[in-house]
Amino acid sequence: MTPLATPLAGYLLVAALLFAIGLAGALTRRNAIMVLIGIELMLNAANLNLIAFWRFGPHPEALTGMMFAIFSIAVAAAEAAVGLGLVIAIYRHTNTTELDKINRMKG
Amino acid sequence: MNAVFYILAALTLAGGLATVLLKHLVHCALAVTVAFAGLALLFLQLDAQFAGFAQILVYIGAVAILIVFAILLTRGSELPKGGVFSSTWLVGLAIAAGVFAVLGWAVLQSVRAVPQQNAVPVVTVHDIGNALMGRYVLPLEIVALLLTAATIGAVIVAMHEKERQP
Amino acid sequence: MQGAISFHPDSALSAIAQILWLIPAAPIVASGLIAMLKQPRRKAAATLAIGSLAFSLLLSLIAFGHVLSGWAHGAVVREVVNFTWFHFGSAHVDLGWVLDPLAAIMLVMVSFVGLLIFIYSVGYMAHDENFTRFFCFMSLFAGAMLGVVISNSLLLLFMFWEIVGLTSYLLIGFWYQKPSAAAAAKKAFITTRVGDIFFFLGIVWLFSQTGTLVLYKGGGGAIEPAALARLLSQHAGLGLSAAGAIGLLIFAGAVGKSGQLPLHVWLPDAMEGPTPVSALIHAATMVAAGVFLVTRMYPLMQIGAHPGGTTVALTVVTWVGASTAVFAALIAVAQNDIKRILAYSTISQLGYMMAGLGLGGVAVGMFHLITHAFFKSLLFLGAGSVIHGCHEEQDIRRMGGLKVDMPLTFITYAFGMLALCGFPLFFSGFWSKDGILEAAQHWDVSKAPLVMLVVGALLTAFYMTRQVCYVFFGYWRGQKVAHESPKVMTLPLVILAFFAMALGLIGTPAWPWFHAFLENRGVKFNLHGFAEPGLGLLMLASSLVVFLGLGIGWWLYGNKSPEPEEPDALEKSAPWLWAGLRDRLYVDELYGVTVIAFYAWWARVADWLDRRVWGGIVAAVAWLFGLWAQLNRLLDVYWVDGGFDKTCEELSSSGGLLARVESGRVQNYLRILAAAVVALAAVLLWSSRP
Amino acid sequence: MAVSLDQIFILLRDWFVGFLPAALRPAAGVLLGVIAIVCVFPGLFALTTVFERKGLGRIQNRIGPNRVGPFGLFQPIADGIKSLTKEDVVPLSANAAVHFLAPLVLVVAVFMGFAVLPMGRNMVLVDMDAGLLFFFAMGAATELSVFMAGWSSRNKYSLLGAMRAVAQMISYEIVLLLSAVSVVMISGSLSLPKIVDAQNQYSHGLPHWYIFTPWGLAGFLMYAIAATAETNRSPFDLPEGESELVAGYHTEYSGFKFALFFLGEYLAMFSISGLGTTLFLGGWSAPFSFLTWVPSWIWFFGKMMLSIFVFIWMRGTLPRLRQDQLMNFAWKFVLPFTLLNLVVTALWRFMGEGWARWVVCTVILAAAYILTGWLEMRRKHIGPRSYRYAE
Repeated sequence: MTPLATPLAGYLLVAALLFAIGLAGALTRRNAIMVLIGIELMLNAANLNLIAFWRFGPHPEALTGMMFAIFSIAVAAAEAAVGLGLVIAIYRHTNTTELDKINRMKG
Repeated sequence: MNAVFYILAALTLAGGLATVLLKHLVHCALAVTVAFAGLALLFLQLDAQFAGFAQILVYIGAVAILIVFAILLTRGSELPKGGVFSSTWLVGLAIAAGVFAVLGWAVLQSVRAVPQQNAVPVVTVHDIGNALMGRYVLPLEIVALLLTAATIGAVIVAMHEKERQP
Repeated sequence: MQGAISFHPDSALSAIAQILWLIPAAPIVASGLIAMLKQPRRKAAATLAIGSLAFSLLLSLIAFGHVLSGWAHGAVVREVVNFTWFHFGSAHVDLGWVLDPLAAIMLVMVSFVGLLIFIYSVGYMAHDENFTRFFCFMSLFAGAMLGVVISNSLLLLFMFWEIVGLTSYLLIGFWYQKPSAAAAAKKAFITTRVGDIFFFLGIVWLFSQTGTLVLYKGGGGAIEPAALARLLSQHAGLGLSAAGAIGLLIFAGAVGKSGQLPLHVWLPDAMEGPTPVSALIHAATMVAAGVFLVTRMYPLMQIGAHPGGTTVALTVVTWVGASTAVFAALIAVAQNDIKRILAYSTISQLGYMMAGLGLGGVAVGMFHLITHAFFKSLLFLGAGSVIHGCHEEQDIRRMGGLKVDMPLTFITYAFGMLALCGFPLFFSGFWSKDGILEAAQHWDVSKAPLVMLVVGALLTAFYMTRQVCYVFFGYWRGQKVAHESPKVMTLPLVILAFFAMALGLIGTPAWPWFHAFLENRGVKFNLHGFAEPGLGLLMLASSLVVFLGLGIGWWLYGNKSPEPEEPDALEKSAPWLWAGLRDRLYVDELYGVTVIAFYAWWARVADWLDRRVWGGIVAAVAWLFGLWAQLNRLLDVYWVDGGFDKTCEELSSSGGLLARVESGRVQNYLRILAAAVVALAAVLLWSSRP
Repeated sequence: MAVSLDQIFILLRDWFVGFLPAALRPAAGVLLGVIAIVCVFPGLFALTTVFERKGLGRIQNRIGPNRVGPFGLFQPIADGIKSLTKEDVVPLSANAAVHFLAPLVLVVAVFMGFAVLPMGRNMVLVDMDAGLLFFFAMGAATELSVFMAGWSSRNKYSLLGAMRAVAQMISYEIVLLLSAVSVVMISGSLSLPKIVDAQNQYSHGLPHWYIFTPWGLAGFLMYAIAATAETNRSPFDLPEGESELVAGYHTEYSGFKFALFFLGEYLAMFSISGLGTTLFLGGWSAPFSFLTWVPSWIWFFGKMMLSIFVFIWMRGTLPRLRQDQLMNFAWKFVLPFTLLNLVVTALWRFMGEGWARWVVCTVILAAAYILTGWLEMRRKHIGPRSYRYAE
């Protein structure tokens, strides 16, 4: 069968690809902020999954997937705030945001 | 599978790729914004109006701005000396590829099994509000607490600490 | 259902019932604001506290008027507002408030007395540096107490109940720099906890049985016939129905709060707090909370009683109350601290209320509660004024002759004292106490309570006379000369004195307005109320008892003012009895040798376990290892060759290999994580593929 | 007659669309609406510029533009021609792509906002279920464009201006949202037409606008403050404080792009005052029941222009704040009071009909405001202003 026979599969594949891209970014970039951005991308891919499952799932009126997505958006916002705050704090300590220069616990 | 979906998917993925590949951090931030916008449009395409707008409001309105601020505050706006990719980028790429392979395989394996309904679900904001206030009220409260804690925490973490003399 | 907090304002509700919640809300908000004020902002603090409580009083009066008018039109006024707090699973917890005669009366009483005490403490605490903190706590307390009064859900009541406990702890320990105060605060808190645990058990049990904690809910409430019938049908063993058992548990909470036997020990020590606190908490309101609780839950206690009969719960209430009344009165005879005497008399009066509830029902007990609230707070405030005037002297043996120095205080104090003794006809105490005695007279289970209560009345008259003689008659035995208190302190005294007299008139047998109001029946004035069989005799008897007590007191202590050193008049005649009474019948000592001793012993056991057993084991292990080390050393000495070093190298190198993973680089960890995820997912999929 | 006058635009649209094949009609209808918006508001913008310049002139005892055309009414045309014909300078080190994109993003995002505003009875482009959310989402997008402009033009002034603008917009956007939330709580809907309908009813000839309730009044004040800050208008116009940083984030823009920024700012002003009108001032509903015959869109635009005039007035009157004052004001004064307002609104919602809720809500709000003012007075933070005139 063709991969995109069903709409759900299309969305899931896009989400998977986006997830992989985000992961690659988080794994390969040096800058801490870029890692955070990659993580945000991964979260978003997950959200896309949730929404897609909600839309094509058997019980859309239960709103479960939607709620999950909304909550995870909120949580992602919090995560971004704290993460970036940490990055800034680290930058104050060791004048760099290059991850492979930051490998000691005590600054 | 209509054209709109393909266009939006292409937009989103292009934004994601640009985010990962571009050298300049600010460009990356802008590219990721494009990806966010594409995702929001995909949500709309999936008849999830509320989630889509929330996505725009939170990600483009707040997270993107946060990222940009962080970049400027850490002098990330000028290019680093050694390249932007870490020394062992190949491994990372391989692992990411592996993840995608597994996920894709899983999707193609299991998507047939999922029962699907293609009727457009009618979900008004009112329903969402009721669900949030009724069935999901506890999660809502917890998320509210979490956000408060995160705000305070972020402020405290990023605050200037006293210059202590060694 | 809309929202977790679904609110159904019933259009039939009157506006006052809808905004009833403002009555407790105002003082609580005020205390929050005061807490934010800075220490020197005294005026603002006092203004906030008094203003908010005045606002509450206003609303309370409106509510009272509303209920009154409803009653005058012969309607049973009970307006409830319930709302759902939260759901779990299928069950849901409701909160709410109720406006009925009971609540209305208590509201007026609490807010009125509280207001007077606030005004008084402006003068009393004038020199204290923590003025603002004091008013913060006080208004928090008042708000919580008002909350207890109006709450229609046992859970809500319990919450406010606990806030009341907390604030009383804070206020008793207000001068926490005094170790005695800190200790007293702790004692009060812990002792009341004991009762509260039972109370909470009762609540839980009630919820498990009826599935709701709302008291009144248009038939669906926990103490409305339907639920009560179900409770009655359940058997809890010991010949008790579930209703009776739950009632007893809840009564245990009341015992703790209003210092009944055997949990009364905290109340006298609580006198370490500032005097207004003693007046507000330990005379007017908090201790009354226990009685009020029993009154609230009265249907639960009463259910299953065949007409004219009684139930196990009520019998227990009666006995506890009566014995407390005598017991505390006995102790009060031999105290020398002006406030301790009042404290014990409070305990015994609370005993009267409990007995009244058990014997004669809601109205009798509540009537004594109300009158007592007024004259006892009057007495406390008077005592405070005396202490204030005598420069913080609390020992009555070092006072005397104050009727000259502090005339106003003396007169008002005398009024309160006579009311407490139950001086015939003119004072409220007489009528309320008579109601209880009459109920005891008609109680067909046993006549012992009647005897106990009469003896209690005698003792009451006696020790109050003793105190007054010591304080106000004779000549001055203190060091510095005493002075009358400022207007702001005496004014409340006068007002309270008036009520201490007048209140009796609403509860005479001729015109039992109060009882009728509480029990929602009509009332009209007829002198035949006195003609009930035995009533006249009883009144005569109790009057005689009172006169007897006064007489003995005067005879023993009259105008002769003994030196502080010389022994008490009673002590001379019966030293052994005196010693027992002075040492508070050794209850504290009893607890000391039982409960506390047990804990001390247990602590010692634990300590011993730690030191000997565990410590010993550790020492033994250490010794073994030491031995092993010695062995190793020998091995080293005799086995030093390349092999050993080689092993070490191997180990270190392998350690290095392992450490390579722990490079401290975030991305490595992330990488490993991702790889692991891949592996896991692959395995799962492979195993579960169709 | 009145009805047809009221619905004239709708009728016109339907009449025109009538000529098309049925398949195209919905799309064409929407397209017409878009065209109308895209034409009307820039026109309004042109008028407003001259309006503002003359108004400021009057406030400052000047005459203002009076050369081009009658009363200088054609001034905007001249300005337009000038800005179109000017050379488009792009700094050498600028980041060309972003520099070019910024104004477009701004204008597009702002135009999107108009899509959900009901400008008259049935006169809304798309009646979304979550219209309010959409509006704010679009508003959020503008911040990014501002940042793009400031960062891409590689200029300290621009960057500082951009950072200021973004910080300020974010801080005040929260207030904007929260004050709108109180309206949502009462009207129980996020769709703007529904909100207007909720206010479009009269008792004793007076309308049920939300501004005529305690919480509504307080909320409207907060909304007005936040809106002024959100559109970078004086007294919150630090991002383009000429005295400190030349023209803020659009220092490096010239010619048509600059004109786009200018347009964007004014459009933002229109849309935000339109939203304010919709939320608190009853949208297109008439102020008195006997005036309902006047076409609804006249009321909407009238109210909108009135608030625009207030903007201009404030700009002519108030001095500019300092950055720290701005932030403190946002986080320590406006935000707490908006939250308090939410609580009061909840009270209002739950207490049900009756005089009680009026008393309670009014007392709480008044007490809070008066107490704060009193404390500030005592701490000498604020006080009666003292003027000194030159002899």
